Amino acid sequence: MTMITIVEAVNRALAYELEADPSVVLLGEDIGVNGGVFRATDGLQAQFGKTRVIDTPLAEIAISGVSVGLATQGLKPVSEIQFMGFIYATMEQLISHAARMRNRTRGRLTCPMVVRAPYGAGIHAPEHHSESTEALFVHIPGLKVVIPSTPRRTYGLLLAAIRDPDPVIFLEPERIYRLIKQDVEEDGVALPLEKCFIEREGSDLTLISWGASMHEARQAVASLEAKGVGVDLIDVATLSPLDSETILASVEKTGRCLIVHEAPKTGGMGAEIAARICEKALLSLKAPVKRVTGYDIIVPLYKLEKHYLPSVKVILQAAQEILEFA
Amino acid sequence: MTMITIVEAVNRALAYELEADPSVVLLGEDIGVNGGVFRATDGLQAQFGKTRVIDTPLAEIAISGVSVGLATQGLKPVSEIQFMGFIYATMEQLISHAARMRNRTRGRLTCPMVVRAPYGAGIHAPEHHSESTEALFVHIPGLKVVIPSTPRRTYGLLLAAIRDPDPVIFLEPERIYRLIKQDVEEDGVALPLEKCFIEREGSDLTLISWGASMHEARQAVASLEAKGVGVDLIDVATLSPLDSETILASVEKTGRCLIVHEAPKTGGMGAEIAARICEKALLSLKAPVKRVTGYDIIVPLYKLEKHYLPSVKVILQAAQEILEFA
Amino acid sequence: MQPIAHFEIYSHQFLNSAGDLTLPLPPPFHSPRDLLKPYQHMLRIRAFDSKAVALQRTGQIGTFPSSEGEEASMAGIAFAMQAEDVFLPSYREHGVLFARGVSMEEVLLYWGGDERGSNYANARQDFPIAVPIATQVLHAVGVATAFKLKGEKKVAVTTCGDGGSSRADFNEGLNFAGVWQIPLVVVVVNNQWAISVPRSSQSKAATFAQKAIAAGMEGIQVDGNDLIAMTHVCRQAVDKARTGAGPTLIEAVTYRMAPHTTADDASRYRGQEEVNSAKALDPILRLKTFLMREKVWSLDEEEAFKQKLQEEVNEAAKAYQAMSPQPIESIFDYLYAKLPRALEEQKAQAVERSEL
Amino acid sequence: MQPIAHFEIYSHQFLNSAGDLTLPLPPPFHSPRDLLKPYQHMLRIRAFDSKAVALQRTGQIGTFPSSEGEEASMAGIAFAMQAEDVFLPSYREHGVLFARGVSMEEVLLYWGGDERGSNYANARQDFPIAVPIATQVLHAVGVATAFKLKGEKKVAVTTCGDGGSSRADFNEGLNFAGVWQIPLVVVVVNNQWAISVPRSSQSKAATFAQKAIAAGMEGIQVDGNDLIAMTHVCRQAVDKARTGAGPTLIEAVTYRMAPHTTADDASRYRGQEEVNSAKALDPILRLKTFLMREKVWSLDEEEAFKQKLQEEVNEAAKAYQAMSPQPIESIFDYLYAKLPRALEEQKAQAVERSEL
Ligand SMILES: Cc1ncc(C[n+]2csc(CCOP(=O)(O)OP(=O)(O)O)c2C)c(N)n1
Ligand SMILES: Cc1ncc(C[n+]2csc(CCOP(=O)(O)OP(=O)(O)O)c2C)c(N)n1
Ligand SMILES: [Mg+2]
Ligand SMILES: [Mg+2]
Repeated sequence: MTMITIVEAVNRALAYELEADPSVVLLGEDIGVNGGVFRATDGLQAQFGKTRVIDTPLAEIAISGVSVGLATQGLKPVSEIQFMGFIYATMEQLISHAARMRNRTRGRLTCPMVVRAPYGAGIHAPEHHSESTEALFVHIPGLKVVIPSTPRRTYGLLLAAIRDPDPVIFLEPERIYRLIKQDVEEDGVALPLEKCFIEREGSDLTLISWGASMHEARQAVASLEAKGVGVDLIDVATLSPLDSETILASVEKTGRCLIVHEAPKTGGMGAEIAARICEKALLSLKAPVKRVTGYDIIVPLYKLEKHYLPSVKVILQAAQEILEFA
Repeated sequence: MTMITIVEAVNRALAYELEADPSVVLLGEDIGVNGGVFRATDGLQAQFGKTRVIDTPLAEIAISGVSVGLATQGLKPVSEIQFMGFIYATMEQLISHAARMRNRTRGRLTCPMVVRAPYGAGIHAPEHHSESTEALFVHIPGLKVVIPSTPRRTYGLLLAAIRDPDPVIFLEPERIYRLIKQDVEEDGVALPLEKCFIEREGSDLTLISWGASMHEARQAVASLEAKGVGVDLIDVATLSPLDSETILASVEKTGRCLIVHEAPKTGGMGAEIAARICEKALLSLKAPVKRVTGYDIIVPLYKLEKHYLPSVKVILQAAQEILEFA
Repeated sequence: MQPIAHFEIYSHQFLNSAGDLTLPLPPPFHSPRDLLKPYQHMLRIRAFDSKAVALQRTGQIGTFPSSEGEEASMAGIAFAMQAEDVFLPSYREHGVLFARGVSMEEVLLYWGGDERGSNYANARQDFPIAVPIATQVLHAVGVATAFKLKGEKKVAVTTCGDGGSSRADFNEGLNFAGVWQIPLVVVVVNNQWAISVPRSSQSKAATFAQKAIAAGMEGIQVDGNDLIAMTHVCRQAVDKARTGAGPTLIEAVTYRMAPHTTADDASRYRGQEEVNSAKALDPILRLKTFLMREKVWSLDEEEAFKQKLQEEVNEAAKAYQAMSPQPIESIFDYLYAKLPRALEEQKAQAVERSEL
Repeated sequence: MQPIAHFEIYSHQFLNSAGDLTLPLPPPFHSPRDLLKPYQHMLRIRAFDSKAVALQRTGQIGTFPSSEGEEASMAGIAFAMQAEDVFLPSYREHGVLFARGVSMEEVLLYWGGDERGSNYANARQDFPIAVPIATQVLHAVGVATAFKLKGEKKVAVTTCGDGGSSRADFNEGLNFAGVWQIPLVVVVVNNQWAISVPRSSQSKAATFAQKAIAAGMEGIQVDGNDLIAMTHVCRQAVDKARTGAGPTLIEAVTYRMAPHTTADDASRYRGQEEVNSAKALDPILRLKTFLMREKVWSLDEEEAFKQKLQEEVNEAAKAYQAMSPQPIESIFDYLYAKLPRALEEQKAQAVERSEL
């Protein structure tokens, strides 16, 4: 066991599965000798060779379309899109083909493939490098969407994503890529998709988040607990298909719910979670379900970026309002 | 005044604005001599010439990217994407450029442009011709999203979209393109964006829908009214920016709300509406907010397509459940 | 000013529109008799197209794209491939699929709005029809890359239209294929029209074959109405790919004799004279003239064969019509390998609601 | 087998890497003296790059892409254009922007994470930097199409990298430009690298100039380290476009001497020897040699000029650092012409929360 970061956990999961399953191939821009711009694939080409870890020309549509072709031939392509801001070009191939190849051929051809992309704001990156549009993929039937928030979950969920027989969008919170370290046993054990993680338990409030925002959510929970407020802290992790049961059970217990995400509010994943709660657990609610999210604006360039991201203070303020609601 | 259909209203609005504003240009596949596959642009090239109504090569990324370039030069491009199923290729240009050109240049360069596309299922069309993924665009700050449901609204809202100084996605419900006729005064008067239409008023239930689903919603309301149930029937029309005030005021009045849309449920626009209601009007609610929507699946090919679309019966069933909830 | 790169595009024809063989019969053909099978296949495609259009007219299938006039291109591709190769069609190439073992009934099912039509009983690796234009080219690059990575001596063959050559997937795909030197053949079926957009408005390139130059690939033009040239050129490209010598782009010059689909009214954008002149180039006519002149085919045989074809297509139509519909649950059953818990409720609802 | 299309790609060089003029000085240059202004501009670009890299190292701006080695390509493009033309850069072409009237301070603001950096006080029609690779090529097609539709005698000039040439927007854009014959010049700045991906892995095409053939356009290669050839070829293409004679693709062959950006460690993927050999082709060095030999420039003048440049960049840096930040409201104020009612609440929240 070694203490590793989230980005190292990505690397270790990829290495494990490249070793364990000869049908796994990685492809993407600069993932080979350069090891990816975040070094997520560092050393993998040296270890597994150029036919397993493939640098592509600069073309995201092609990366996604070629992955579909590879996947139908029994390979398991794991592609990297350099930043989520460059994932939009892949949407036609993902929506019109990857997500529905199995359905359109009644199971004859399938797309076991993973599209990895670092996502999110807060690293003082250039323009177009701060996107968190996971909700776009959640709305597409046939795609699974996974966002880890700790090294251990990264390792286990990425293994699960690669082993999944269907396409998975795997978004990596670049802001906390190196912020958290955990002992991760490199045992090749996958964590279940379709399951939220309850990180803390408490009976006063349900706080739901995922990805990089979990970092602020955890701080907020620590501070609430210090004041004696018990919080169910849920890391959604697999956004699609969504584990409503875990969420609903928690809200039925606490009656109060706050959802935190960094994506713009309107049409974000928080809306779906709130809508499900209000459809299935309305009578348990003791206060309105609140969302603390990014605003419905373009993420500002880095000088004002911090005003976009939900802060611990804002989360605490919203939690307070929910707790005081009577 | 003439009785015209929705698709004719599209044509009349385009003709009016081509005449009134020399900076308007139409571009798209087969929109010229062919008049578009649905004939929305019928006769316009003959009337306004090949420099105003431009057939493009077959390339949607280019149509969207070229529109951005045209728009920055003081033209007002109105492009047609032949079916919404082919709009995904435009997403990078729309999200990364059209939606944010004004913001990134602090107002120096702007994108007054409209992207029109027929959308939706139910016309026995081939594969990939039945998409209703309006929610993807609603989640993008900087884009407006408009979906008309009557000839008059089509005419007025399309004029408003063309005149809007910012990019607008204008989705046309192909299933009801020729189903409804209305007297439409061709007076060049735009209807306001940012405003929902209250089509019927009543105090027992708020029924919210848009686009082609309004057709079933209207039938359901007629049948409810016949039974003495008063319904606020709201045609959202402009999905983004959303007119929450009208929706909230209605729900505060009725306390019961049903949202109907044909897009898949998870992450659909219904989620955002439900979430806003539960955040801002929770205490008015006498029953859970329900969504009757398409399922979270690929729209089936046409033999089973009808099982995908929300039917009048299903709407009535849900309405009944809401009304009986105590 | 130094010349640093030089390119030549060649066009291939063996059988001219009058049915004269202007060059010796090339491989894979050894004698005129070898042409009978592909000729009959061309007749089969045309018979199917007529039937399918008739079925659409009577509301028994949905929108349908006839391939009338493109039979030689289709047969040429089909007879250049081996069974273990993978074919990735656009939407007008049922003529290739038939030769690969896909049944007429399956093709009717597909256009009749039933997903089972893409679950080919044979040709299990061949791709379903691609409606989003040119997207299949990238799948073909992926399939061919898989062959190369796995060391399999197979070839991926894909088609796209003149219109399709304008799209991203075609261009990005060729570039990948060039860099990776994969076993791939891309055929641009240049039938002069993309719905209402004529070839001249689609690209300023003098040929579609030269699009290969951008990718450092070989590009060849061929008379797509000449079965002999089509088969020969495609076979050469497929063989070249199989030996690891890299990808090829082939432009098949042909003509879409029918409207774009049954939903299209071609009279809005093209004159009958143009269609009539194209008829003089008909791929079936010229091969028939040649085969008759060579005395390997007769009017009687033609009559008898067409009779048989009529029965074949009628039976396919009947079998299609006799199919019981898919159960409602099927709309959920193939989306994922295992239905997510989250969808169970919706699936139950769908079944329940169908009984409302 | 008939040859039906034939293409030749030429490469242009006037000033070789030893600083020898191997052909007579071409227009727009009449005498060596005419080269001083672009030469000085090249020095200016390099001085700026050093300063910007230094500012990044000390945390005063964010990630920054140096253009070291590409100065002749930049100056050549800039001096081929007229003020009323529109330039659409990728992200490494501040060297062109400076000549168009964009200030160093604005470029620093941009890379310093402030949107005002794209609100150019001059060159109001020029585009902001495009980060999503090659997307600007389509904007340029749109801008050029607007010129043609409006009958304006202006030209759109855009740049993209060797990497960018693999992308959809580049390829779809060229095809549109060919069909529409618009006043457009696309320069592929082939600096041999796309981050860590070498030119040889980017495309099998022998030249990037030949990508034009796919679009039926003229394609020209030029020594992008030769200011004279660059300016000459670009000017010809711009003039041609202005007269309505159609678009041109120019491949400028140069070398990215610095890492991809300040965030990149180029030693991971390329050796120092390669960079050293590229230094022998330095565009500034060879022009300096020539100008000195022609006695229109001296070491003293060079010293003095560099001194002045140092002051210029220092002042720009100071002005940048002295800028007061944008108010928080600004993150809402430019998204739409008029703030939608729906956003008023969020805007108020943002201001309020900043005081938490
Ligand atoms: C991405 C996409 N855009 C638009 C369409 C609508 N459409 C269907 S066929 C067609 C024309 C295709 O022309 P071509 O590629 O030449 O093939 P052909 O029909 O001639 O065989 C168009 C525009 C589509 N199916 N996919
Ligand atoms: C669509 C997109 N994909 C990926 C990236 C990440 N990225 C930034 S620069 C770059 C390489 C570009 O190489 P090239 O086009 O040759 O330009 P150069 O950097 O050499 O000037 C990549 C992959 C991006 N900015 N946009
Ligand atoms: Mg065609
Ligand atoms: Mg480069």
